[in-house]
Amino acid sequence: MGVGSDFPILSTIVAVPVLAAVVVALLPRSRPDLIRNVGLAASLAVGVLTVVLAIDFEAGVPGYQFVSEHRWIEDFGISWILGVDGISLFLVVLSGVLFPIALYGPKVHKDLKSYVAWMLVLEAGCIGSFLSLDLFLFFLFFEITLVPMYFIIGGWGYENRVYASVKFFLYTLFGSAFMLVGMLALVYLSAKGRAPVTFDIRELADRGAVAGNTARWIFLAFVAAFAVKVPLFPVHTWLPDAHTEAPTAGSVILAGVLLKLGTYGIVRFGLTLFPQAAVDLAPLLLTLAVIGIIYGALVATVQKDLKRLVAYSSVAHLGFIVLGTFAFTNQGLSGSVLQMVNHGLSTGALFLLVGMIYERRHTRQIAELNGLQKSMPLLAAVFTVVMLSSIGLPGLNGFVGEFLILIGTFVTHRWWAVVATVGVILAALYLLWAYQRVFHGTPTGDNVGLPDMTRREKTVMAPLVVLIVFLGVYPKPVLDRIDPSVDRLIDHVESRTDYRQPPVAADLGRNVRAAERGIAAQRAAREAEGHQDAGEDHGGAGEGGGEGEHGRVDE
Amino acid sequence: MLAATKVDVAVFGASAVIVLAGAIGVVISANPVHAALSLVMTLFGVAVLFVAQEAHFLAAVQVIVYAGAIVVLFLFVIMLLGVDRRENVAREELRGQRPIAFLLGIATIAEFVLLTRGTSWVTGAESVVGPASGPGANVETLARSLFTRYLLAFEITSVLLVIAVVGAVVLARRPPPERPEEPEPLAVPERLHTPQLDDAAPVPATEVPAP
Amino acid sequence: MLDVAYLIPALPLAGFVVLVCLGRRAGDPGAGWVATSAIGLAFLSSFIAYVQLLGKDGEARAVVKPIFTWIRAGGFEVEAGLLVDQLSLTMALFVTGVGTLIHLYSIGYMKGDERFPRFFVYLNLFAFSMLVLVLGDSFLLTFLGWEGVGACSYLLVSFWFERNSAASAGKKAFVVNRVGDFGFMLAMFLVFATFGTLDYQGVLSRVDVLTATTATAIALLLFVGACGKSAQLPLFVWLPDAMEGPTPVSALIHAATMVTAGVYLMARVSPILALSEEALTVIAVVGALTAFFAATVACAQNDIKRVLAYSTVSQLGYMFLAVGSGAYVAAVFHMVTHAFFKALLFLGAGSVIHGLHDQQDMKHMGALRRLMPVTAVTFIIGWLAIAGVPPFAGFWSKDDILLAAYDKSPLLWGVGVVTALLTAYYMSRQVFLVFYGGERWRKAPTAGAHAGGGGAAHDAKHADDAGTGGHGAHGDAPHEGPWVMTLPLVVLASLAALGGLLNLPFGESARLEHWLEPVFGEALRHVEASSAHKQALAAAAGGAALVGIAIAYGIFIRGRRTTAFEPPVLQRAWGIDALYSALIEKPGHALSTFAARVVDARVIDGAVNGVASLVRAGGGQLRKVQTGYVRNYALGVAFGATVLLGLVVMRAGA
Amino acid sequence: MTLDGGWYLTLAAVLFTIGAVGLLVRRNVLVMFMCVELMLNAVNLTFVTFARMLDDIGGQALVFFVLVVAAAEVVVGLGIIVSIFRRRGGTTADDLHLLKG
Repeated sequence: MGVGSDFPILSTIVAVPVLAAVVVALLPRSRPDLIRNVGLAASLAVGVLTVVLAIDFEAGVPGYQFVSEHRWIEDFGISWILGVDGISLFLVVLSGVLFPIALYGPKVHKDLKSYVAWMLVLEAGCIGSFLSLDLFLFFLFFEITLVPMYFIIGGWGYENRVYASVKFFLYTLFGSAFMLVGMLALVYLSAKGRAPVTFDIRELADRGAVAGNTARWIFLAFVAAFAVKVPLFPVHTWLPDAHTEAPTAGSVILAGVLLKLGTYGIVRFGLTLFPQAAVDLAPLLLTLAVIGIIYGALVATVQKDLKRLVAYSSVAHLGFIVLGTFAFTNQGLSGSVLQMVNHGLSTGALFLLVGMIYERRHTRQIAELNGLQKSMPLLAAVFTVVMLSSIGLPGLNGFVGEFLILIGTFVTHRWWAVVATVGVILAALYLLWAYQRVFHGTPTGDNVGLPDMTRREKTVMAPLVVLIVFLGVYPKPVLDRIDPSVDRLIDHVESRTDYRQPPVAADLGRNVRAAERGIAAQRAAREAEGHQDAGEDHGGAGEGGGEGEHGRVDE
Repeated sequence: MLAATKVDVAVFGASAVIVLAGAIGVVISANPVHAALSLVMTLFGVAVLFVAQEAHFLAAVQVIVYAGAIVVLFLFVIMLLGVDRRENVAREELRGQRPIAFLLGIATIAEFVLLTRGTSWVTGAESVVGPASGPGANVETLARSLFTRYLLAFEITSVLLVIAVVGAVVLARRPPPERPEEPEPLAVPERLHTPQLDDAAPVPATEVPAP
Repeated sequence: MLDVAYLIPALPLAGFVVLVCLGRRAGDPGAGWVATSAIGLAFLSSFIAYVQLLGKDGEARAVVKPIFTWIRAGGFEVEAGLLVDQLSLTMALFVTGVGTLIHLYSIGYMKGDERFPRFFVYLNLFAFSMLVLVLGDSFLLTFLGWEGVGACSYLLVSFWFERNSAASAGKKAFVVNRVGDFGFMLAMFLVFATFGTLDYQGVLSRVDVLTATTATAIALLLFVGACGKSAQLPLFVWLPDAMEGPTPVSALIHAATMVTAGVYLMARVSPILALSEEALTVIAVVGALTAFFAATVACAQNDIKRVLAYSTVSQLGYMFLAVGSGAYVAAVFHMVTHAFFKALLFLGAGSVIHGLHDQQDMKHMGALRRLMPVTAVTFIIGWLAIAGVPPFAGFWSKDDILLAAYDKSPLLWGVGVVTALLTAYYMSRQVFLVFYGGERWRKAPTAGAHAGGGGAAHDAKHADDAGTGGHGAHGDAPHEGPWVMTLPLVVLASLAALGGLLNLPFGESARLEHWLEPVFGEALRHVEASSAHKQALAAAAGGAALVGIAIAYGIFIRGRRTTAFEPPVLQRAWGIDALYSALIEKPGHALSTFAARVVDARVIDGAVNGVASLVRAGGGQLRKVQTGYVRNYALGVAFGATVLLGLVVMRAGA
Repeated sequence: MTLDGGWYLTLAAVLFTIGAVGLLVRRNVLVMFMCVELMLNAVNLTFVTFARMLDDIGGQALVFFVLVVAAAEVVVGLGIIVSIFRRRGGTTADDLHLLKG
């Protein structure tokens, strides 16, 4: 639609921020407006490109699309392979949307040039991670994201920023070390004997060279890296510190995009490369996820710092995403992918709002705030919408993902879902309580007569609120693009393991509904055909999981 | 070597004694001048052993370059710096250094002896470059190898020597008298000023190349 | 056909959108009129739909109007659509009808409030959510409305957020409702896992595949949800507190519509309930207990709105008693009549509060019948209706329920009758204290100085009133409100008086029953009893009401007393709030604090920092190796070389 | 008595070890330097011996390069020593321990 089929859109999306970062680095420090505009223009361009990508994306196709493949280090089988499917598509769009907002929204109090440059590098790293289909390339991007984030927290953060940034860096690096080992082990074992060395995950998944305990250990090594990033209980304690100390934009990106690298990594690499191990170890991860949901919510309840509270709420929300991932049902996994986007939107928005409060009051302590709704009705209203989305109110985006996750988990892992549902109650508790303490009551002291949202702040929040409502009311276009890829992934897992998705989660419901809807006549005609199709689909996926990439290839 | 004459054995024995005596002299003489002279002794001994093994050219070079140039350089430096004073050899400040060094030395010798006695030495293909013996003098053989197969390496060593000379000149040059530091232009700190650079030592003016 | 059904929820939504876009520009009373006309037109649409539906046969009156596909993932698919049938349309009719009246009333009541437009934004959003709740064609869509009304309830209860009590009440309402939603969500999961769909039609037409256990589980989980929304034991605690909201909100949300959603849900899933006698019994018992329990508490309350709140809880208990007895029509009937008279009572109470400048304590009222004649007359009609005095509406609906309860178990019937007596007593007490007796309000302390329940309640609003001059003519004497406030009272009073006509228990007069019967089908139980038997039971119920009134008359009119049977334990609602606080809130808080301060800070971070300290200490030791003496390093190199050589020797030797 | 390569190699080994020990026990940088020369010579001797044993001129060619490198090394090394001496007024290795951790 928007671009020619041979235009290397994915490479462009990754390259634009990098080039812009270089340009920004070359600009004179004395031209802050120019620097800001260049940064903003670049990130907006990326945003537009990602939206074009989402529009051009063919909804019914399960495999990777827009694949861009170039040889790089041939001896080690490392290539520059970018591609997008339903699982990564919306994370890319999310990054494309959040980065301009984070760049434009919060004010930067010093050294704009380095800040903008780092943010652009970060954007390239994040999007590159989501797009990489080469394990090595992914690892490269995955690690690259650390550096700018480290500098952004350490350079532009609050009082305790150095501690927080080092903690963030070390935790994540610690996890990545395991992944590096696991990655090399996987590639080595996959290349043993017969095949050429490759880091191409499509090929690696196809070979399925590791099994049994080996697969379990390598899987755990991967999960270690991603679990820190997610973060899963009990390796989550870097998150509250990093969030609290990071500047507003840093928190937005950290919560909105960076954490998704962990959950995305689990889906893309954990499930695809080690289906059997993932199925075997699902109870462990489900348990950790549920603990995270309850624990994060409980701890959030007693936080005194507003940002910390939101950070702990992220722990709980990310627990839901992991829960859905390891439910191994279409609903759970689709919900997880959707929830990654939702969480990015609502938590990103929450951090922006907290940042706005901080800019006015220079404190994040809940005890020092009260009655803000009196003087800032609009901000309070936006906060309410975002908060309700975070709580999971139907009609707003948070609900759809959460509900799909829970219903998908319930079908296969009943009791985990039951306990996780308790988290839904707790989410209401801590957020509403915080809202009451901050916004309700009669304002006193410095809380009297604060200015409401400025034009710039409205501009920043508007797209987020629109998306929050839109995704809650009409998530279908998004789910339609996610669904085939998720189906394919589940088929892949089923073809490699004894695990079978319960029929109710697969398509029993669809048949039932069709019959109920009174289109039995049409149905009858298509019945035989449809069944055959379904059979063929399964067979096809079983034979060659790697053959699904019938998307457009640009070379 | 297949038929070692008594003369050969005698030459080897004598040279070995000279070599080892010189070496020990280097190690134990408190005065650096004595050490240098002992070094000369060793070098001569080694040169004799070269001759004994038909490496005539190398023996000559050994005497000319090593004994003639390098040791003289050592002596120059010793004289130049006036460090001909004796070192207190009896005292050792680092605890355990000396006994461990000796133990290691003995262990190493033992290992070498075990190696030389216990195993067969010759491995690999013979005459990779060309025979050391055969028609023509040793000088000619060596020259042929150096100027054909090792030509590039040979040229590079010449470059290396030039660089070494330049380096030695730069290093040993007496620093010029301290000039009053010129105030740096204002634009420079603005361009270069980052916290990391602030901590770095100021760049010494002496190292700016002269040309 | 029936496309008008789309308009029913669409109109309040449009009103909401328009008001949001207009913001403050909508103004006072402009915003009120926009909102009122939106919901009024929705009522009109419902009525047209009703007429259209009447044109069909009984069985063909259930129509699904699809809108769009909301969620689709794998085998899970939810089509957002409207299910228009007799039950949902009944609900829609009275929700929009009563809603219109209360919207109208609010224009007068909220006049001069600084956030007047916002109030109507919330009201229209609420109306939309409520209509989605009743018209939704699947569990999930009902849940959407269910949570939507919960959120609106939160927003409206804490509307006067400057008061901490209001803010807390709003939060409490939402959180307690969430506990109920927990059950609702689990029920949906179970339904999906069993049926593979959440459509009402897809599920309810195939209930025969359910095992008894699953049916019980689904029924009870849904009932947990209903308990939260409809304030039944043990989740009723939020409703009395929710009286912190503006009175029209109490009337609309916490009396007439939202709180009946639980009953609606139970009625909707009647085919599932029919499969589980255990679940029905649980529901009936919980309903009866709640009815009795709340009635006792209502006897001891002094706040005019809290009496009505506990009364609402009690009446909702009746409805669940009916549901548990399989008398869904009776439940719906009572729901409708209750909506009439309870909305009326709340609006009347609001009128009193308004007239007395935000005085809510009944001990400081009295003899208002002369000063506020319209309010007094309508309130008295409401009183007679709720007390169950024939021929007012409440008598007929309550009689239906008691009859069904008797059929289920005479014990439940006994509880019901005692509750009827208590109901008559506490309502009479209220009427006598407010409208009869001495003019105690003359000596009453100003509202702000009053320390009781919601006494300090309307300070903010009162100040606003005075400030904007909205009621500049406030004299000392209580006064009647403007016509927008009295008109709804009159309309509701007539409905409360005549509502019984909807379903008179005389053969062909049972219109509601005939109308609703196809929805419930076999789930509906018919009481087989002789007419003499029925009359005896009805007489007993009516007698109980009269006895209750008589007792109250004796105490408050004859005895001229203002205090009667009011032990502190009843004033504090049997101490259940305190119990929850001790059992859940405090341990929960302690646990959270423990997790934050100990587990996170000490255990996890402690472990992490411990590793760091260990590394640092190790490094501290290792750095001693770096002596700086080059000869030491050389020794190390030599040592390494010797070891390597040793390895070579060992290899060679081997 | 035969005089096979082993004797030469042993002698070279002993020479090397003496040089190494000297390097470890002496403090005077100049003398340490001389010990390095001893070690180099030991290696040279080994090369020449192998060249003869294997009848390969390559060994001798390598010695030639070693000689050149040694010369360069001595030149630079002595230059460094001179400049150190200028700065610190002594050539004792133990005085230089800025690398202490």
